[in-house]
Parts: sequence; C-alpha cells; structure tokens
Amino acid sequence: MSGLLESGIELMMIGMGTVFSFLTLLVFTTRAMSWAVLKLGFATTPSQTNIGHGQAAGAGGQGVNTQQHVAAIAVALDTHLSTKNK
Amino acid sequence: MSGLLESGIELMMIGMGTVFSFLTLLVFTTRAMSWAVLKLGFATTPSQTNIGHGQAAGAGGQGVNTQQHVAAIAVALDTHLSTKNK
Amino acid sequence: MSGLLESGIELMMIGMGTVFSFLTLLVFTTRAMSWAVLKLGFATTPSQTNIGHGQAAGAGGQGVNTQQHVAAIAVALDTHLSTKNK
Amino acid sequence: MDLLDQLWNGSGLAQMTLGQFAMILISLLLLYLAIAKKFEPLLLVTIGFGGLLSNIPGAEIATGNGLLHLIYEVGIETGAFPLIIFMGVGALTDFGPLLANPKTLLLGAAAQFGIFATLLGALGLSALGIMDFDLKQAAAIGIIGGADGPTAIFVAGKLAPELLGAIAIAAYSYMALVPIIQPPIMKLLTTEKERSIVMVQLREVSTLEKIVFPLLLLLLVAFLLPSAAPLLGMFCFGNLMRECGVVERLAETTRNALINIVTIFLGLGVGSKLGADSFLTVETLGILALGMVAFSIGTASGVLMAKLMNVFSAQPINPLIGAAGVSAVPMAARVVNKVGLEANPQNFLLMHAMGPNVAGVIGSAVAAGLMILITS
Amino acid sequence: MDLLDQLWNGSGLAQMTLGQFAMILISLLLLYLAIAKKFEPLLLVTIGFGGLLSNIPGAEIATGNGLLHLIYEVGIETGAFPLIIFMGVGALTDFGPLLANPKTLLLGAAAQFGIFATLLGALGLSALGIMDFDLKQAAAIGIIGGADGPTAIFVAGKLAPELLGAIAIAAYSYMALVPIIQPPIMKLLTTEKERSIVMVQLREVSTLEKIVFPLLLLLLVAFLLPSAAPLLGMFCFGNLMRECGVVERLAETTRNALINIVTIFLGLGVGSKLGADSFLTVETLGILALGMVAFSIGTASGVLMAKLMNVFSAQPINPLIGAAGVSAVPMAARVVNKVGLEANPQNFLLMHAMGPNVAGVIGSAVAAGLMILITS
Amino acid sequence: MDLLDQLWNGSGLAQMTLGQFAMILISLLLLYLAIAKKFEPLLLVTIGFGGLLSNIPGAEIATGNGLLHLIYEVGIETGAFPLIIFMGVGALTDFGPLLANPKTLLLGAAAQFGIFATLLGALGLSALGIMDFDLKQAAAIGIIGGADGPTAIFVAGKLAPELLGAIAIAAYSYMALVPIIQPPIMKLLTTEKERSIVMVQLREVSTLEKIVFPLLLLLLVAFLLPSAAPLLGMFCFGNLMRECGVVERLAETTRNALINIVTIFLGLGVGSKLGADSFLTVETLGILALGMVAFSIGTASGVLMAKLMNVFSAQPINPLIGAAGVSAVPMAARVVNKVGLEANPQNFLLMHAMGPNVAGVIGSAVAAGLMILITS
Ligand code: NA
Ligand code: NA
Ligand code: NA
Repeated sequence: MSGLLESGIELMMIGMGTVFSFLTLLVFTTRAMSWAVLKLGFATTPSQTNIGHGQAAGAGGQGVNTQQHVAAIAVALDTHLSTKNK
Repeated sequence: MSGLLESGIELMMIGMGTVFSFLTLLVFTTRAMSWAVLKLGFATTPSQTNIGHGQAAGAGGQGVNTQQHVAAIAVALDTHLSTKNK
Repeated sequence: MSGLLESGIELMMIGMGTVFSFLTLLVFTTRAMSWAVLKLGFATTPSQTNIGHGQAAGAGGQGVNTQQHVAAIAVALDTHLSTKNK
Repeated sequence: MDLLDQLWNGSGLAQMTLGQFAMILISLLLLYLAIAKKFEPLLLVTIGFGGLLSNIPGAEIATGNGLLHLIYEVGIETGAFPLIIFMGVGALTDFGPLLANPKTLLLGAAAQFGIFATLLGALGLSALGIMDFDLKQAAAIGIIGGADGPTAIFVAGKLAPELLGAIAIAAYSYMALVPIIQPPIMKLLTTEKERSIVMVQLREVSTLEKIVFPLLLLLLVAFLLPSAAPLLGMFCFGNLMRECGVVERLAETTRNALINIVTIFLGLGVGSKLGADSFLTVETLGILALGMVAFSIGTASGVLMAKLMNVFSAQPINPLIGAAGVSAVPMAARVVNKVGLEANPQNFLLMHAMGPNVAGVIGSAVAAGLMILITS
Repeated sequence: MDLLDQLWNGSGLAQMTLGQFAMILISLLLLYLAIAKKFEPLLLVTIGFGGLLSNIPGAEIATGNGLLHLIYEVGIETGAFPLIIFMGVGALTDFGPLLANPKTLLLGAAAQFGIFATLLGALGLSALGIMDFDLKQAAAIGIIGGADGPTAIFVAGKLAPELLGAIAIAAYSYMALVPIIQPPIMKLLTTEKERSIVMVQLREVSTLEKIVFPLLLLLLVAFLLPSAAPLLGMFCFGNLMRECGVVERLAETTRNALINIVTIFLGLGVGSKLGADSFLTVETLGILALGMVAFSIGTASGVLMAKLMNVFSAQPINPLIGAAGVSAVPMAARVVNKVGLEANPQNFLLMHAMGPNVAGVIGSAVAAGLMILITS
Repeated sequence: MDLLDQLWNGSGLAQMTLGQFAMILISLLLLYLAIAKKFEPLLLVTIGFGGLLSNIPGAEIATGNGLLHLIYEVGIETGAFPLIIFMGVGALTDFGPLLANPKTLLLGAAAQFGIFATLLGALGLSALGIMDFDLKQAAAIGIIGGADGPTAIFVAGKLAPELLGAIAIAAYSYMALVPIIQPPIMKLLTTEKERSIVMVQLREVSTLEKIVFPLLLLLLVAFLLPSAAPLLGMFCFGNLMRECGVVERLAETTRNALINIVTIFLGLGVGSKLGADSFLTVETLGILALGMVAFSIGTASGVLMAKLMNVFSAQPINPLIGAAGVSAVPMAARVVNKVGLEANPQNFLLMHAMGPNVAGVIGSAVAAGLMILITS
C-alpha cells in the first residue's frame, strides 16, 4: 500500500514539474512569437487585414484607451462569456 | 385464430383501462400540483421570476383578459404551431 | 501493361460517350419538361403560387428586364455564392 | 464490346422490375401530395424521396452498405431517431392549455380507443383469413390510430419492422387527411347547438407549473408504466429544457437544427423501407384500410367522450374539442377551431382544443408503452 | 388475469429498488440546483434528467440497447463527445488577455497542484484502508481539481469509466459552487491591500498573434507531450477556426448548433452512469469529499503563486487573479472580479483574470495528458 | 527515475520520424495557403489541421480508436459524409441559369474529358513503369479533373482509399488555383473578339420547372446509370428541398448547420489520411502532377466545345463559359466573368457561366458513377 503512496508522490512531483516546465516554455515561446509578429512587421500581412469578425487588429503600442473603455470591454466580455458553455 | 381474437379483446380492455387510469391519475396529480404551486405560494420562488423566454408568468386568478386578447393569442399560437414539426 | 492502356482507352471512349449521351438526353428532356410546364399551362398550378421563398415565379416570355437588372442579379448571386460551400 | 454490355447490364432499363417501377410512381405521388397539396410535407417529402432512391435498381442505396440502409440501422432500428424527434416535439410543446384545464386529458384518453379497435380489426382480418397479422403486427398497426408519427415509427421498429414503411406512410398520410376525415364525423355526432357551445376562458398558467409538469408526468410513468419511459421521457426532457428557462440555447437547438437534421434522416430511413418487395403486398392495403378506420374511431370516441363529460361538468365543454384528442398536433386542433367557427363565428376553440391535442400525444405514448410491454 | 399480472410486474412500483428511488431523488435534487439555483445548468439539467431516466426500473434506457447506453458507447466511451465539446470551447475562447500577459500562464500551472494533491489524497485514503482506489482511479479523481468538465469526463472515460458518473457530478457541482468555495480562501490568503492592487492595463493583441498561438501551443504539445494532443488539439482547432477569419461559418456552427447538440447527448450519456448500483457506493462519497479538497487546494496554490510572482514582477500583480487559474471558465474570473471590487470599487480585474482562467484550461489538459501517459 | 524515462519515451522529440516532421510542415503550408491566401479555406483549414493531428507521434489520433480514425471509418469509409455534403450543395444550387439555357449542359459534358485523359495518363505512367497505378486507382485520380471535392472523395473512398489523402489535397488545391490555372488556357484558345461576344439575356425560369428538374434528373439516372444514383440522388434531394417551398426549415438546416458540421468532420477525416507513411510516396507526386493536367485539359475541352457549339448555334455563345464546365463552383464561373470583363467591360458572363458550372457537377457525378460501375 505504501508503494502506491510512493508512486503517488513521485507522480505529483513529475506532474507539477511537467506542468510548470510546459507552461514556462509556453510563456517564452509565446513572447518570442509576439515579438516576431509585432517587431518584425508580420502583423501587417494580408492575413491580418482581410479577416472579418470585427475585432480591432491594431499592432501593439497604440493602446491609450481610457479606464472606462476597458471596463466597457470587460462588461461586454462578461456578458458574452455568460452564455459560454463549459 | 379465435385465441388471437380473444387476446385482442383482452388487450383492448386492459389497454383502454390502463390509458384511462393513467390519464385520470394524471388529472388528479396535475390538479394537486397546480394547487400546491398556486395556493402554497411556491409560484413566487426565484425560479419563476428569473426565467426568460417571454411568457406571462402570473399566478392564477388575475386573468380578466378580453375575448379579443384570447383570439389574438390563439392566432399567434396557430402561426407558431404551423411551423411545428411532428 | 499495354492491356491496361487499352482498357484505359476503351474506358475513355465509353466514358465520354456515356457522359455526352446522358447530358444530351438531359438537354432534350429538360426542354420537353420546360415546354410542358410553360406551354401546357402547368406553371399556374397552386404548387407554384403558394410557395414562399421569395423568387420571382413568372411564366416565361415576359422577361424584358434591363441589362442593369441582370447585372444586379449577377452581383447578388455572386455575393450569395461566395458563401457557398463546395 | 464488354464494357458496353456491362454498361447496359448496369442500367436501370435492364434491371428494373415492375414492382420497382410501381414504387417509383407511388413515391412520386407522395412527393406530389407533399409539395402540391402540402400533406405533412416535412415527412412526406423526405420519405417520398427516400422511397424513390430505394427503388433504383442496382444502386443498392437501401441495402447492405448503402447510405439509406446505414441510416435505418443507426437511427431507426435503435429507436434513436423517433426518440430524438420526440424530444424536439417536447421542446415545441406548450402544456399551458392542458394545465389550465387538466380534465381535457380524458379526451386524449378516449381517442386512443381508435388504437385498440384497430388492433382488434387487424386480428379480426387475420381470424377471417383475409390477412395474416400476428399480435405484434396488429399492435403496431393499431398505433397508427394514435396519429403520432414518431410514436408509430418507434413502435413499428420494435414490434414489426417489416411493416414499418406501410405504417409510417399510413400514419403521415392520414394525419395529413385530418381536415378531410374528421369534420364529417364531428358533424354527424354533434348538433349545431352543441358545436356552438362557448367555453370558459382558460386561466393563465404559472411558469413553475409548466416546469413541474414534465417531471410529474415522467415520475408517474416511472412508477406505473416504465415501458412508456423512453418515449415520454424524451418528450418530457425536451419540454423541461423548453420551460426551465436556464438552458434556452439547448432548447433552441433542439427545436431547430437538431429536429430538422433528424427529420431529414428519419424520413430517408423510413423511405428505405419502401422497397417493392416489402411494400407491394396485400398487407399494405390492409394497413391503409385499417389506418383509416383507426382515425375515424379515434375521432368519434373523442367527440363522444366530450359529450359525456359535458353531462357531468359544471362548466360547458364543446364536444368538438374531443376530436383533437387523436393528437395530429396541431392540425386536429385547427380543424376543431374551423368547424367551431362554422357553427358560431365568435367562438374560437383553438386554445381549448390544444389541451386534448397534447393529451392525445401522452395518451398514445401510454398505449404504445403498454403494447410494447404486453406483446414483447 | 395474466395480462394484469404482466402489467403489475412491469410497473415501477413492483420493480423499483430503494437505491433507484434514492437516485431519483438525487437526480431531482440536481435538477432543482440547476434550475432554481442556476448551478451549471447546461450540464446539470441534462445529467440530472439522464440520471432520472437511468433509474426507471424495467425501462432499460441506460443498459443494453437503450438510447442512453448507446449514446454512452458512441460518444463517451470513444472520447468523441468531450473532445467535440473541447473544440467548441476553443471556438468560444479568446486568448487575447493571455497573449497580452503571457506570464499569467504560470498561475494556470500553479493551480493544477489541486489535481496532484487530490491524487495523493485518494491514494492516502486507500493506503489507510478507508477507500480502495488504484492509481488510475486516483488520477481520474484528481482531475476534478482541474475544474474542467470535458477534461474530467475524457480522463475518467479513459482511466476509470466505473467512476465517471460520480466524477462528472463532482466536477460540475464544484464548478457551480466556485462563488461559494473560492472567496473565503482568497480572502484568507490575501490582505485588503493586496486585493486592492490595480494592474497595468492590457495591451491590444494583433489578429496574427491570435492565429499563430493555437498552432504554437499544438506544436509544443506535439513535441513534448503527445498524450495531451487529443484534448489540446481539438481545443486549438476550435480556436483556430474562430480566429483565422476564413471559416467563420464553421466556427459559428461549432460554438452554437454543434456544441449544443453534443452537450445534450454528453449530459444524457453521463447521466446513464448514475445507475444506483454504480453511484450509491462509499467511493462516491470519497470522490465528492476529495473533489472539494481539490478545488480548495487549487485555489490556494493559484493565489500563493500570484503572491510569489508579485515579489519578482516589475509590474504589480493582484494575487486574486491566481484563483482564476483553476479554470471553471468564466465563473472563476467573475468571482475574482467581484472580490476585487469589494476591496477597490474602481478595480476591474475581469480581463486580467481571463488570462489565468484560460491558462487553467491548458494546464489541466497538460496534467490530463500526463496522467494518461503515465498510468495507462 | 522510471517515470522520467516514460515521460521522455512518450514525448514527440523521442518518437518523431523525419516523415512526420515533413508532414507537419506540409500541413502548416496547407493552413497557410488556406488562411493567408484563402485557398478553399473551408476544406483546407480542416484537412490541414487534421493532417497536423495525424502526424503527432504517439498520440494515435488517426489510428485505432483515435477520434480522427473513428470519424474516417464512420463518415468517409461509408461514403456518408461526401453524400451529405452533396445534399447540402444541392440545397445551395440554383438550377435557374441551366434551365434557361439547357444546351450549356453539353459544356459540362465536354469538360469531363479532363477526367478520362487523366485516367489515361495515370495508366500511361504505369505502362512506362514510372508509377504503379491499377485501373481503380487511375479512375480515382482521374476524378480530380471533375473539380468537385465531395465527388472525388466519394470515388476515392470506394476505389482507392489508400490514395484518398493525396487525391483530396490535389482536388481542393487545384480548385483553389482555378483563377491561376484557367485564364492563360482560356486566352490561348480564344480570340479577343470571341471573348467579347455578348450573350442573349437569360429568360426567367418558373418555380415549377425548378421543382421538376431534380426529379427529372434523378429519374434519368435511375433508368440509365444507377451507379451514379447515390451522388446525384443526394444532390437532387437537397435541391428539391430547396425548391419545393414546403420544407424550408429542412433546406435551411441542410445548407447551414448540417453542411457545416459535416464539413468539419469530413476535413478532419480526410486529414487522417495524411499520415507520413501513406502520403509521402512518389505516387503522391504523380497524383499532384496528373491533377494539374486534368484541370488544364478539362478547361481546354470546355472552351473548345463552346467554340464548336457557337458554329451551330443560332444564338451567340461566348466560348469562355465553356471553362466553367469543369465545375469548381462558383470559382470557375467568376473567373469566366472576370476574363470576359477584361475583353468587354460591359459584358457580364456570370449568370451565363453558372449553367455550365452546375452542369459540370452533374457531368462529373455521371463520370464517377460510370467509373464505379466499370471498375468495381
Ligand atoms: Na395520439
Ligand atoms: Na483547469
Ligand atoms: Na465537375
């Protein structure tokens, strides 16, 4: 029985290690990807300007929205997500 | 062959008996349920007031609609049901 | 191997023959059908006047639309079909 | 040329039997009635086209690995499609008029006499040696009198799959003929004065009653007649989704995309049973004749029950609404309204007829459960 | 009368066991919580009704060729339904807030500690002889702490189908209880001042980043942890359809008709595992208790991780958003927003909490992939 | 540590083959073309993503009980998905322009020469020992020239499932390339004067003609070439639902929710055939090359046929519309319109090209039926 507990402890350590490693790697690759898209200018490829589901697609940096604007988005998102199905 | 007919007659009697018994019982339990909901005041639980598909949810008794009103509902219902799929 | 080529040539001749025969027959039966519908007056049966997805159902012959009208239809159709799934 | 031979041997001209040709004509007739006459088009267009496809010689669409046969096996042999349709019907049904006047449930009970009388008729034809139906087949034929397509298909699939095509055709054809079959019977059994009776206006029904009712109905079924639970369970599930107010997106999909998709495949699957071999038999004629009888008896029983109830009821009951007890929702209720208006142009019976109309759905599902329990 | 005997023997009154009766009451309780209290209604209405149908004696809806058992075999045993739901969730998910602040992914990692602590707890109960869970079962129970319905059902279907009913009930119940379970833990572990921290406004994210992210995530999974590829693959597929802008009609159907249809059948299929025999066991009590522990530990780990990150981060992090790392999208993010507003009425944390919230979905899918790899 | 070993052995880095890596790059290329270049995105996004999932080592999504393999077995091996898509295409197709000018059906016939020339080419490559295609495989490859995705997938599933991935990729890629492949051929074979020909305006078509046409077409198929009945039957069924006016709710669901759902699963299922083992072969290169030839020959045959018809026709025919006979609805018709406008800015050929365009769908389904009849 304590063999079971031992493999549980081992699984926990490997598990949290894997989860953290994976998501940490994802943090770095995501940052690298965003950097490449925004700084190398890919954000202005046709794929960006031609798509049509109504989202602002501005390249990063111009964001000087007011606090009210963010609150409005938050409320809208909340409303949107309240119909979300999990 | 007449054995088949006999079991047919028996099935008819049992069958109509069952159908009538079941639906009679349903009449009484439905009345009891409506009585409980309306007279014991359950009709004002949150479950009633929070739901949202646009139906009048008034507790029984206030219904003094005019004949025209009923006719209007009837026409609307008819229109609604004419698209109903059976 | 050349047996394979031979059956390929045979299949090509039979194939194009079948496709042309079938579609030629379809041309004639379609014309006959249209003639029957339009000239024998079937185009005024209830099945025609009662249906409701908004298409002009006029019997042939009255079509004196302007070129602009056709162009408008073409544009509308193009727009419609651009969402079409093949 | 071998290939030309193969082409000719593979053609319909070389392979078609007289029976297949006849079935193609019958399928075209069904399509004509559905499209030009608007006879239950949702089912008769799909069944009719399925019948057309099933009788194309050599195409093997309705056998083996053909699409229509796969649809039949997956959706109808298992009972899944009729049950999902029933869930959709539940999501479309408003029990309000029934809850406002629960005693109209008895009209939905009386009209089921058509089912059992037809069962007896089918057995009688067999006793006389004219047909050869066993008890299961007779029970499946009887359900035509329930005037409820999915119920008839579900029961036939369980008890007599070899008759499914004919039973489905009969059920939907007579449901479409309700405006022609019912009025003469209704007028024969009532006086002008009875048809003019104005009924007391229905009370409004609270939302909570509408939420509790499907659960109450299911619990009664669970305790008394579990064999009716698949049909009434899915019906109540659909209705609960409709009324409970918290899963509106599921209810919406159930009564639109889902019921439409399943209707298309149900129709094609039923159509796969319109092969000449199984459909062009003397039994089919018997089923069509018995189905007509079933509808007539059901209508008459409903009207007579309403007259009987009128004797005992404190509030007047217009006997016409008994005819709606056969179900055939909502056609039968509209016929009641129309015949009522002929007698009294100010008398709108539609809402009053909706109670017995949905009661008829419950009644025939109960009868179906009983048939399945007893005969299998 | 033989038939009357048959009718009585076929009735629920004659056949019902005490366990079935208890399960009917439990199913009605689930429906009450879903409808009156709005506890995850999309799943608890469908699971609850499925449970009701599964415990009707003699109806055999959840066994053999019964509809609910067929649904279970086709959609849950194969893993298809949870994966399709995950595709739909992907089509509903906006990774914008996560992309604007990628380090919140670490909060989604930390909160998975609940999963592994619960696994250990389940094994501990077995070591103490109180319960009897093997490693696979313990892993399936742990995933409840992921606060992700489809993930929990997918893993339970793979590793411990006999516990699927209890695990799904626990997962959805606690997800519904997030507004009650989380706030005390969040307040216990933070000071008023910490809860008032205002975070730097998120930058806008370009469309191209949103298109590339699901592909990037899938490639990482492919190279590092392929056993998580079914879950995260379908999730990324749904998200790519949403963001790529050229298949809007597919994305629209995925997040509406398709996810709704599959939700109905998923719920009914899960409900088919609520039979009295398999649900009314001491293991179920253990699962419910462990599930509660899992949520609490996950919440605490997320908050503590956020506090730790705040020490090292140049920009301030409100530790409340760590609680959203358990996922339970979007409920947990809303709870964060609400608790944050109590401390500082001008501080809207909803957008900031959405990052860890969807990170939690990724985190628990990674944990699920690992469990499947290691234990099977 | 055993577990770390297990983790490493289960990772993609440890298991990935060079072929899988190449296929991941190819899948990403397909996604790029679909998203950035809008190449038939509905299919290339779904196929591309399916290809990505199928080449994740160890995930086993496209084999055994993996979701994509189950989708393939259920929907593509049976032929169900391409047939349902064809039903949806029928519900989207307007036969009006064809009915107004039925002789354009002959253009749809001529363009099928691409199919048979390609078949011959595939056999020729085998005769030369360069490739090794048998008659069934050559027939399936030829159908690429039909420029009709569902038809190509249906035929490949029947005659050469091992080539299905390559054939589907080729078919959709070249359909996307129509605006690049066709114009040079069209211009080469016509003079500026021919391209400027203004055609007589099309008459309006009555609803009854539109209702009868799909039935007429199906009856001809039934009598002459039943092996084309599954494809053309479902196409005509969808079209009848569209035109008959009495089942609008079914038609609406068919051309929206249903076709979208099936498109998603069809794409994933086709993607499951993009495994490195079966796709990375010299045969795939042959198929891609032959597919390009097929399109070019089909385009040329259509244009030449139109020129021939112009000699005999009382009313002028612009030879450009012959190019639309390959189908690739509606892209080919739009290309015709564009090339026509270059020659004469007042000459709108779109409506005139729609006739041969849908005729091409019928023509390639007829050719497909013939191939299936002769070779199986
Ligand atoms: Na009925
Ligand atoms: Na999670
Ligand atoms: Na074609």
